[in-house]
Amino acid sequence: MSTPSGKPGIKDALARIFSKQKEENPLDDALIARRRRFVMAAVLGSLGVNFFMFLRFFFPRVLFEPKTKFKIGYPADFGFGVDTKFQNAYRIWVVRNTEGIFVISAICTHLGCTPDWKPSENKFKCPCHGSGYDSEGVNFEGPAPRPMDRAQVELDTDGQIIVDLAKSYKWPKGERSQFGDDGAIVRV
Amino acid sequence: MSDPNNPIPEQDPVVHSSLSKPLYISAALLVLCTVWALYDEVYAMRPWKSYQSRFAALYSEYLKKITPVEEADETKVKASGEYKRMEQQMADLRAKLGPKMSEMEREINQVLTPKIIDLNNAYQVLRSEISALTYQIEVASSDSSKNSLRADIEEIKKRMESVSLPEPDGALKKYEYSYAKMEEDLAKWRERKTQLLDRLAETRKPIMELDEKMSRFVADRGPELSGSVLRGLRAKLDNWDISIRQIHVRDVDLVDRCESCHLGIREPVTITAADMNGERAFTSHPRKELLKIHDPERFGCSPCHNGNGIATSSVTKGHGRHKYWLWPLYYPENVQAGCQHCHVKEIVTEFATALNEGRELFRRRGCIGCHRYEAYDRDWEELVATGQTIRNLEQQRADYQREIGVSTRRADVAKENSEAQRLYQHADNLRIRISGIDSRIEQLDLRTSDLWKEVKKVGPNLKDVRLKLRKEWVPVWIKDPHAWRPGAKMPTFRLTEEEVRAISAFIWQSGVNGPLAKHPQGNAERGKEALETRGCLACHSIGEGSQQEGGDFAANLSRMGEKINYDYMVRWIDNPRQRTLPYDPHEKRDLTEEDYKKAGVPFVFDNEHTVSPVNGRQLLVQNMTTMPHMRLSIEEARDIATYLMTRKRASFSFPPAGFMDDPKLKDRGRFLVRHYGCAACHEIAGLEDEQRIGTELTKEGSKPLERLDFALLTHDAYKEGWYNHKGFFENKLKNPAVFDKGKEKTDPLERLKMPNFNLEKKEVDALTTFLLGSVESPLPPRYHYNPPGQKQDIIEGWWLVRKYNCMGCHQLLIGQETVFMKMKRYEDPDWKEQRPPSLIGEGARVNPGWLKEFLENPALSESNKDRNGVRTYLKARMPTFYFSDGELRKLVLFFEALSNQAQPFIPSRLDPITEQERLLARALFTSEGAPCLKCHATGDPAHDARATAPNFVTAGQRLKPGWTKRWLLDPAMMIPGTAMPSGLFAREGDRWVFAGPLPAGFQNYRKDHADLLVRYMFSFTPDELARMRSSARSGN
Amino acid sequence: MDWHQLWTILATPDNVPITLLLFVIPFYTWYGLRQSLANDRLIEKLEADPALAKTHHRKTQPYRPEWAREVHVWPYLLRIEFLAAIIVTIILFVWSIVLNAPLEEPANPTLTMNPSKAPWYFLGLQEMLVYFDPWMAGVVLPSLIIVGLMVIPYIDENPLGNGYYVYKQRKFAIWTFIFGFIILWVSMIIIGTMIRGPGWMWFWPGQTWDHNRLIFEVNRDLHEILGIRNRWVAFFLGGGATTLYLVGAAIGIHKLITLTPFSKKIYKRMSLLQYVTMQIFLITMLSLPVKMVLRLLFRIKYVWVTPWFNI
Amino acid sequence: MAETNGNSGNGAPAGNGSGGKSVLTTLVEGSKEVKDRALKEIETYKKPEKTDLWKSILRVKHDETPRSRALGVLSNVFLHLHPAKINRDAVAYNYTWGMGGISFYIYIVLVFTGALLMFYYHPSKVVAFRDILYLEHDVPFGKLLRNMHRWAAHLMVITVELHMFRVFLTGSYKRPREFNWVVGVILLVLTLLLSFTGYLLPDDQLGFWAVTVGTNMARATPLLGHDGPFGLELGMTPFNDVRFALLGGSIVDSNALLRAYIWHCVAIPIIASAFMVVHFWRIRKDGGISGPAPVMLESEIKERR
Repeated sequence: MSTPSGKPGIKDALARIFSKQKEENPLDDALIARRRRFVMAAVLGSLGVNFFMFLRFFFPRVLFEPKTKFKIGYPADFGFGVDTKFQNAYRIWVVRNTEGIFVISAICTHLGCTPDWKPSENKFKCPCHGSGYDSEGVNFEGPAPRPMDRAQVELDTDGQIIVDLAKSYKWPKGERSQFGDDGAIVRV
Repeated sequence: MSDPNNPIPEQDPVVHSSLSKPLYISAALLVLCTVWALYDEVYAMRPWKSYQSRFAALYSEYLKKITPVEEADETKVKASGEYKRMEQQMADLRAKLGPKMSEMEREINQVLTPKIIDLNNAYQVLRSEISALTYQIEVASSDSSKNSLRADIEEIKKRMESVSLPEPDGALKKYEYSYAKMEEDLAKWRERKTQLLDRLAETRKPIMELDEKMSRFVADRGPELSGSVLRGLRAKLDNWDISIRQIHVRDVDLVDRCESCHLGIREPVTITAADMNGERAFTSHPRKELLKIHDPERFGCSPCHNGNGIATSSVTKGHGRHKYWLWPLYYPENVQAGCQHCHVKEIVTEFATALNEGRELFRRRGCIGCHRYEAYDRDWEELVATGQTIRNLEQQRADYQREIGVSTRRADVAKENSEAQRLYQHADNLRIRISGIDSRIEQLDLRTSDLWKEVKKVGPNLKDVRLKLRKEWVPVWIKDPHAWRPGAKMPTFRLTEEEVRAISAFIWQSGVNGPLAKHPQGNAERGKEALETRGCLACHSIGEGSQQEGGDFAANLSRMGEKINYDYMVRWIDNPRQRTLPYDPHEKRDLTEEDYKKAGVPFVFDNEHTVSPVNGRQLLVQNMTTMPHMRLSIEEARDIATYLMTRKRASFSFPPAGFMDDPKLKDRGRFLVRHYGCAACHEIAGLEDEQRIGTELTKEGSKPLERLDFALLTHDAYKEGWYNHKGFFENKLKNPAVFDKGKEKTDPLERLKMPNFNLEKKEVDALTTFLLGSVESPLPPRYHYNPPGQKQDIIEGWWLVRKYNCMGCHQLLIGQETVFMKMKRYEDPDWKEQRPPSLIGEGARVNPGWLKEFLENPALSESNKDRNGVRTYLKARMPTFYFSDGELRKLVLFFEALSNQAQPFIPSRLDPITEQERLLARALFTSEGAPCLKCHATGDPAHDARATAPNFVTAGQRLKPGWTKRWLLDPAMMIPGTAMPSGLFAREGDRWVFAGPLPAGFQNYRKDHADLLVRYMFSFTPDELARMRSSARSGN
Repeated sequence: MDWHQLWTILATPDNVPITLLLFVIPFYTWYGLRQSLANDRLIEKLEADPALAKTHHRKTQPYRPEWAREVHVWPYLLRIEFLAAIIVTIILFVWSIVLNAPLEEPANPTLTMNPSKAPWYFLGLQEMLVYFDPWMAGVVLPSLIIVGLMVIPYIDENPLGNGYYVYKQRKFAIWTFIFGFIILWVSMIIIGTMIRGPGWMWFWPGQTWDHNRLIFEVNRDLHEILGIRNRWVAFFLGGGATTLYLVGAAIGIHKLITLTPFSKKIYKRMSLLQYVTMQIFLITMLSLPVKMVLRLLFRIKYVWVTPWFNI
Repeated sequence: MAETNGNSGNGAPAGNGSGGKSVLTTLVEGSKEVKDRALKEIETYKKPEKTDLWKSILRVKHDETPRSRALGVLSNVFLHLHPAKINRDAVAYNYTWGMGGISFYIYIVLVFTGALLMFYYHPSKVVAFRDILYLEHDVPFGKLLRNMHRWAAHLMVITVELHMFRVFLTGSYKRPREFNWVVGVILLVLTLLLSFTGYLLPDDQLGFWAVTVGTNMARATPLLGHDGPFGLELGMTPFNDVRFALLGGSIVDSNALLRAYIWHCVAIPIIASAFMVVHFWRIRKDGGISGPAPVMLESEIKERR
């Protein structure tokens, strides 16, 4: 039964299965053992694959989330200072200063709450842990580790400002600020 | 129990038998089908994967192929001297400004910004401390504590903070700062920074501009795609990710994954199947301009094309061509059906030629007669509605009257004075309301008479048969119109001999016997000429087979002689709107002379006399035909009639039709006529307000398939794969009787009624497209094309343009062909001038007020109607359509809107022309160099015989100055191939001067010559014309 | 013969289970009855020879005294269960890959599919709706079926055939069940799936399901057939007929259960309550085929028309 | 290492004169010893079922002794439904047909697939239908799962019915198993209800009309339905009868969808599981599966007590 030459297992086993003649001795231990190993391997194997399927199932191929790219109007629409009119729609603030117009994504860099804009104190204040940012989103008090990130802004051919939340510009503590990069600000 | 045939085994089978073999096999199978499942998921059900990799390969291949070409001509452009010059400039600029700019940038980025940031941090800390204290002050109770807090703040403000700020070289340096100082410095530096930034921008400006200029230069002259774009595309392909491409419009939860396979659709490059070795899936959208006005990000694909936008697991699924999907992808021949989804109320939609064809057929071939379709035949529905409103208003009026009576009476007996006052007051108010109602009724009445002018029937008025037709011809025609005249508008009904007899009998006997003047014969030759040149052929065609010439809007006139009665013909040609008797919609009968006698009014009815002598309501005083009044002389009418009478087959004969006078047939006939809905297209005595007999088709396209009756063909349809809307419509249109196939219907009345129109394949497709598109739109109403203002005017206008076939004579769309253009005679150069004018830009050209006058009376004269008002030299005649006021309004607005003119039109003031300016202008007009008078009519008959352009006298009221000037400067640009010569004027500094030899006196005239002429023309008077003519004669 | 039609019916994914039933049910019926008959033979032998009856292990399975009377669940049972699990899994996988679960057009209250059918396992009920009013076919009969099934153990007083396949000892029980389960339940499902076409009309297999098909099917109530106008006469006539059936059926059934001496013995063991319950359920069960015959052959709609309900 | 130290300790007196060498040798010996042990241990790992870890998980030694075999079953939560030993013939497929077990297995499959499907399904009009499309087209294995859920449901109905058929043919419902038969019937009904409630969920024509017809029968319930006998007399209207209770409305609409969903995914599964527990428990308590029992002779019938 056992195959001296070549490794025993599936090949000759299959051969035996498909050979018409009945097994001489059903209790050939070697054979049984080999089969048992194969069966175990097969079953565990397919269970493994099924488990992979199970995991893959949770990652659909497409999503239906809102667009990250949108227009917010012409530069002329924005005066100096902080504009909160898009906070509800897109969770951003549009800020204009001497350098130009940029967009702060309204996410506290501490733990992701949405800070409030306090015009009277001319600062953003985070209700969760009291981080404070100045009117350009630069942190100066509270636990916030770095200024609030800025979304990419650029002028469309039709002269409107396009915001892309997908691309963000950071200024990690002690590192180079990306706020100056083109894309971080529209110089107008 | 030891039976020999199954002996008991030695060993216990339960314990000793081995299951290993079955286990072994099934385990193997388990592995197999696990693998199968994986394959199915990863590959078999995701065809788009292979599509995408294939596309990437082919596309990059293609890009590689075209890049060198494109880049080549880009470099060519860049090599051009001008570009080189600009590049040189650029270099110089950079050299000149570069150092200055970098200096400024250095200061901003290395000096100011870091300092500001660091100082700002320190400052913010102090500031927040202060603001905290300030808050405490605000909430503190006692003044003392407030003061102490204020003191603290002062403390802080005094406190010296040591701040280390970076030096330009990066080293940190300590500074002592007070709060005030901080504020001051921050302000100072920020100020400085701003200044610098501004200056920087200022300095950079020329560079920017030049750069802009250069890129535009390349863009304008260069290839379709600049090299940079191409490089971008190829880069995109290099990191190509294979994933479902999806358009998702949230607010209408629209999801389209079409672009997962059709990847080329929105590529900037124009890709054809050939470029992608025949893969039609990969071409770019064939009508990019459409995508421009329908942004896919907002409209997706499936709302226009149908199909299952979500599906990605197979092509069939994606195209929605599988069972149970209600919106299968449109086939190419019907693709424009998609437009109808949202462009519901239009009869002409730009780009959608086939669909327009379908809509027009639906109207012209009289489908609308039996099948209601929203937006079609509105005038008739409005007529009914108006009548209803009037009745309601009268009811309300009566109520008010009663109420007045009541409150007056109550007032008379009122106890308090105030109460009485109130009631009287109330009564008076009601009186005012009544007057309001009266005015509304008046308006509605006017509208009614309007509408009676507007409503038209597809077929002729059958009340006139006795006057009009040869009796024997009628049954022949009814039996099979297409046999007698191929391509006839009237469809062939499925009638038995008996039915034909009955119907013709009824028609004949219900005809009126009115007065009909006798006319002498005319001259056939002249008649022929007139028919061919007066413009009859813009709508009618004549000649059969290859000889056929003219438009298909109205009947073919060959074989007229066989059927028609001469005298009636003359009357008809003279004025087709002329009725034998007026129809009274309220009496529901034609009024006769007696009715007028009884009322003691003269027996006159026309557009001026539209009131019924019986009940004072509006009458129908003209035939409901679109054929206009050509304003021909009666002689000419006779000539044409005479000519038409000669149009007959050499030998023709009709079987005798004695039965037509058999009164017994009449009722049967009447029944049949109603059954087959003849009254939908024809005006028939007693059946004027018959209802439609067909189903409404407005939403036919989205009718569940199960409700379309395929009858016995269902299974063939299913097996042959046309069990769908398209299949149903096409077959039904090709042969309306098709779904009776195999049906056992003993009574002919049970058979499907729809007659056979013998449509050609093209027509069938057009109509199918139209019907397929007639659905409950997949998109919410706000997506429907229902534009405000002028765009709406355009929509409205097209309905009229179609209704009266304006495009038979005039060009309204760029590239559109009129019937005249197709006629042999008018291809001859000297006949080109005889073509009716193109109306492209008409709105910009003419004064709307004048336009209205003209449309109302194209002769522009009460006395002599037998002429064209403007282009007297044209043989073709602009007819009188007897437009209703409403129609006039719509048409004028339409033309104004087409060339988007401001509404209402306010003529721009021209500064008055001085006497010697006038002399100059006249001189110029009559000078040798200026050929104006060669073509333009002057009112001098001798001259006008040769004239091929309008008279100046009219210019004043007719034209718009702005347009006139542009026209003088470059007419060829407005109407290519016009006889008006271009380049008459040359630019000289800020003014235009006449290009030809100038007459004396111009040397010291400094103003714009074109302006001069325009002002001259607009101050033109008949006697000025006379003077000009004389000077012209003296001139030559 | 419209093979295309037949194929579409059989291959409709949702019908596959029925196609399966067509093979599975007969197989297992045969499989079970074969063992019953084997046991019958064994019983005969033992009845014939009491001595053997004393010694014999009384099973058809092979047995030697030295063999263990009991075996370990592990592995002797578990391995079988394991195998079964794998096989079922394979079946499910293949089935699910090859056939897609149906998804038709979005629900549309204004348009009813034709034919529109209940899920296959309820098609029996839907078929019953043809013969009875909804309250009967949709509510009373189903609940009676359930209750009827539940009471079986309590009315079956036959102590024999407990735990082994046998036919002779339980003729009546087995016939009744086979009648109820296979003849009524399963075959009605099959009729509902494969025979009932558009308009719930009767199409023989291979006959084209034609939506335009018209058939002459006027159903009249019993009294109408007899040409009785008067409501009350009709009422009592119907009542009479129904009672007639009840009595007739009762007698018939009684004859059946007391057919053989053995079944008489069992009958003696039954309490009155048991007997009555049994009668009720059997009569009701029998009413279905009776009504079917009346409807299909004699085109009788209702036998008994009352102001409150019709039967 | 501790070992080697120990050794060196032992060997110290021997190698007094030459400490360095002895250290070296001891080191060598020690490492050899460690190696041997490692090898020995590895040997044991080849048979994991012999290790303590294995025991700690399965609570039984893996030897072929009858005791541990029995324990292997009894002490395993998944297997303890079974007795340790059974009637030697009860393993014979031709007797059991195995339909009960298969039904249970299918039920587990259904619970599993069903739970997964719930991740992508919203029981509300329009959305529900969309979700099915999404399942098919962009959820990996979504289509496979849906198909499996549906076909398993169908299969389960069949197996359950066959199970009942077998139980009847073997007369296994007889004393002492009468009640378990009743439980079985209830389980059958629950199976049908489960399958039926699931039918509506895709919110397509198929389910919609099946449910419409199905629930319209309820309107004809005697006494409790507004169309049923004596319904009107008892003041039943479309808004207060059983049908309303089922649909949460007078028509099959979003409420019906939601109710079907809850019944299908929460209520009935819980009830069914409860009854299954009882069913299985009773099998054990009523003395395992009924047979194959030794045939009984007519002559042996005892008189009723």
